[in-house]
Amino acid sequence: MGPLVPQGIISPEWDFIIALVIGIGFGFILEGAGFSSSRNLVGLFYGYDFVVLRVFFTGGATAAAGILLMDYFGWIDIGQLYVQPTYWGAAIVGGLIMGLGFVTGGFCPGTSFAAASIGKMDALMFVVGTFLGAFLFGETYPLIQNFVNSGYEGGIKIYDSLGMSRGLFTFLLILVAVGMFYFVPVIEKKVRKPEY
Amino acid sequence: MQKGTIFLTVVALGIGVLVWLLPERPESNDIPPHILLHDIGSGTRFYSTDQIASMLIGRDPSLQLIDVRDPEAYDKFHLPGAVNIPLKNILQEENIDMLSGEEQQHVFYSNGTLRANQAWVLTKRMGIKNTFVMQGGLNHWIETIMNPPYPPSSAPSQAFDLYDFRVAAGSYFRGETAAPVKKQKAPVKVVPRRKKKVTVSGGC
Amino acid sequence: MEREGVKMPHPDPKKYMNPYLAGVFLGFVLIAAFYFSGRGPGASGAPKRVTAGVVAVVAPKHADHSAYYSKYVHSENGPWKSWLNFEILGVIIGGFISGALSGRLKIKVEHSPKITSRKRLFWALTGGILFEYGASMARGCTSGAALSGMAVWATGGFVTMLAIFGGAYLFAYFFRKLWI
Amino acid sequence: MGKIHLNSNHWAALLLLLLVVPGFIFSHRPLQYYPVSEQEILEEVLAMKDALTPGEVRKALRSGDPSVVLVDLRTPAEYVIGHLGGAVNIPVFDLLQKENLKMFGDTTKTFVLYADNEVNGCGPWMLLRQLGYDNVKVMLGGYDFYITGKPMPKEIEGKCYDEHPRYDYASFFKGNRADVQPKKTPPKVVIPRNKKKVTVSGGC
Repeated sequence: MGPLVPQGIISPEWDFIIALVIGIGFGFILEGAGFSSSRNLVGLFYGYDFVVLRVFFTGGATAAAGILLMDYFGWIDIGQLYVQPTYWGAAIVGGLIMGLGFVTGGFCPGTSFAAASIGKMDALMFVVGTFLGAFLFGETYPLIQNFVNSGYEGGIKIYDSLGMSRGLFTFLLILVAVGMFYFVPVIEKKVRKPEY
Repeated sequence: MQKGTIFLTVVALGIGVLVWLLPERPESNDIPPHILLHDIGSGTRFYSTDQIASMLIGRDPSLQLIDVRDPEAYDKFHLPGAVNIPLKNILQEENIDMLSGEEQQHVFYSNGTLRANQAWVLTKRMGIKNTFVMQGGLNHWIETIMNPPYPPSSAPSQAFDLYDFRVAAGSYFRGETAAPVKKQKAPVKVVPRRKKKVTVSGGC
Repeated sequence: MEREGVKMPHPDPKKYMNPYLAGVFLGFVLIAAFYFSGRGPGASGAPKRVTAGVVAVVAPKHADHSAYYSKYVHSENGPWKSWLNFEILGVIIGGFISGALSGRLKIKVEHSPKITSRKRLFWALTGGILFEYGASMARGCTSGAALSGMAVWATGGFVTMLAIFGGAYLFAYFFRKLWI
Repeated sequence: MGKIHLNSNHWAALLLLLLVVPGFIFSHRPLQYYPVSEQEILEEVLAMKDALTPGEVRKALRSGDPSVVLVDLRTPAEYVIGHLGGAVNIPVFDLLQKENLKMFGDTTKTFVLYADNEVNGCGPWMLLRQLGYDNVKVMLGGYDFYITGKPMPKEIEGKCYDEHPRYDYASFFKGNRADVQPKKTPPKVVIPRNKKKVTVSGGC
């Protein structure tokens, strides 16, 4: 069975229509969950609104558990899924730069598109920034090429890196997500949400 | 606390425990039987001897011939550039590693088609994508390239072009002439393999 | 939440989906993406490919010589016909539908009263540049690397996620004037 | 009734249950695709125990043993034009259909597969063998050889018909040039397997 397009069960032409539909669902959820407001997003870093963390972890844990179950039941073949390759240095430094971009810009690329679509001018500016950023990266690529490609590990999995079973790791992921139900409101109550 | 939180917690933890306790599937890249059957039934794995000859003459870097016969037979004679992996050693780790390389098309050949085909079925099952079979094997190679039959006079002109190519290729492989001039381009069309999007590439 | 089931002609624009419900839906979208296309949704790849496409149109020679652009320009379907571009198009449509249904469509610059909108726009632009630069480096952003990576247990995804949130907490103090 | 108020948390939990419940109802995948490992299959293939010569098949047909069932893998059209006595027709793409697998599951019988040649018979046989059906055999030479009525040549008794070298290959390549046939075995290009996902387009 799945994944349907890579296995050739659905013809590759459908891939783009599927992408569009997946995107619509993704955008709908991002906007509906409140990710279209930079105030909600950065709230995470100032402790007044943890909606990002909640949605993010619930989504990630649901997907991980769901994919594992679907693999078990024979609907999807985990070995056929695209796994982000790991480049240690680039992942850490790139992540830190993204963190800086997050607190200054107030969005991440996905949410900025969703927010720009409902008329947030700051999000539109962020989108313009992403294009400039991509251009800047393309131009400076020769300088940092060696660094960006260093520390390559291939598509390794976190449970292998940590030396535990896949099921146990997914369980812990769910545990963290559930723990957040109870832990996060405690912080939120302590920090006043700035109104504007 | 909001209503339903407990319910949600219980369900989530329940799924977590379930996921934890599920038996893990042994790691393998095996492809499902129905896909294997489809590939067995369709002829996309075959390269004709003419295609192989044309690729060898053109020194196509993407071609890697694999001789699956015994080392003795290989030492006696093998096609130019072929590597020897006897069928009985095909599952050795280094050979599987080599065959998994995605830069080259690994074309099995043997005396006939059968052994090469068996090597192909085994590697295909293991999820290796870039393996093919030279149809007819060396027997057919001799019959077509080295010793081509003259087409009957009623045959279409392509058959004569093909004959000309085979004669030229034959003398090339015999070492009598240099690579046949451009002629081979007309009759032998190396049909591009059906592009199968098997690997999901593309980031995030 | 207590008013669930009561039909409201004009829903309160401030009200967002329950985060857990949204999270579960998000998980389902991820699963669907993996089930159909074998990959997770991403975001920062779209600007990258579009930029490569624009560079290829404006300065084709430059794009050919750059190891970075040519990889996208000469990919199987070219830089434009890419899964991520269609997906981002969908995100824009989906966001618009959601905004329209809950009455949040409004052109405005959202910013803290302590800063001017010009300042907010400047920092948004800067943030966009930085984010995309980092995402190009780490080969994925919060959606593509962290979220999709989480769903398939990619080590790179978890590392990137920790670095993003760690970095954001690290720098949050210096930019607090922008937000609170 | 009608007093149950579900809030968003309840809905989230119910959706989570959706992940699990249909799975248990519609689960159909075994833990492994193939109960027989590729190493076992390779050994079977090399030993050729399950390969019957046309002579053996003929003998079995004459004896009228009801436990031997011939399976014709060719297209229905070819089957109608001519097939071996008592053969059932299963076109190769239908091999894994439920009722066919049920038939092969009858361990009191022996199934002998044949196609037009032995290559096309061997692939499906290997597939069924990998799926654990060890009462399935394959006929050497295939239908096309069988109907010639010739006995298997003495020198290839117990081997594959297709794999018999019909020529002394080396003799065709007398004047080999050094560049055409390198003396040394070309180096095998081996890329470690776990790093094969070197997809170019990383990242979002």
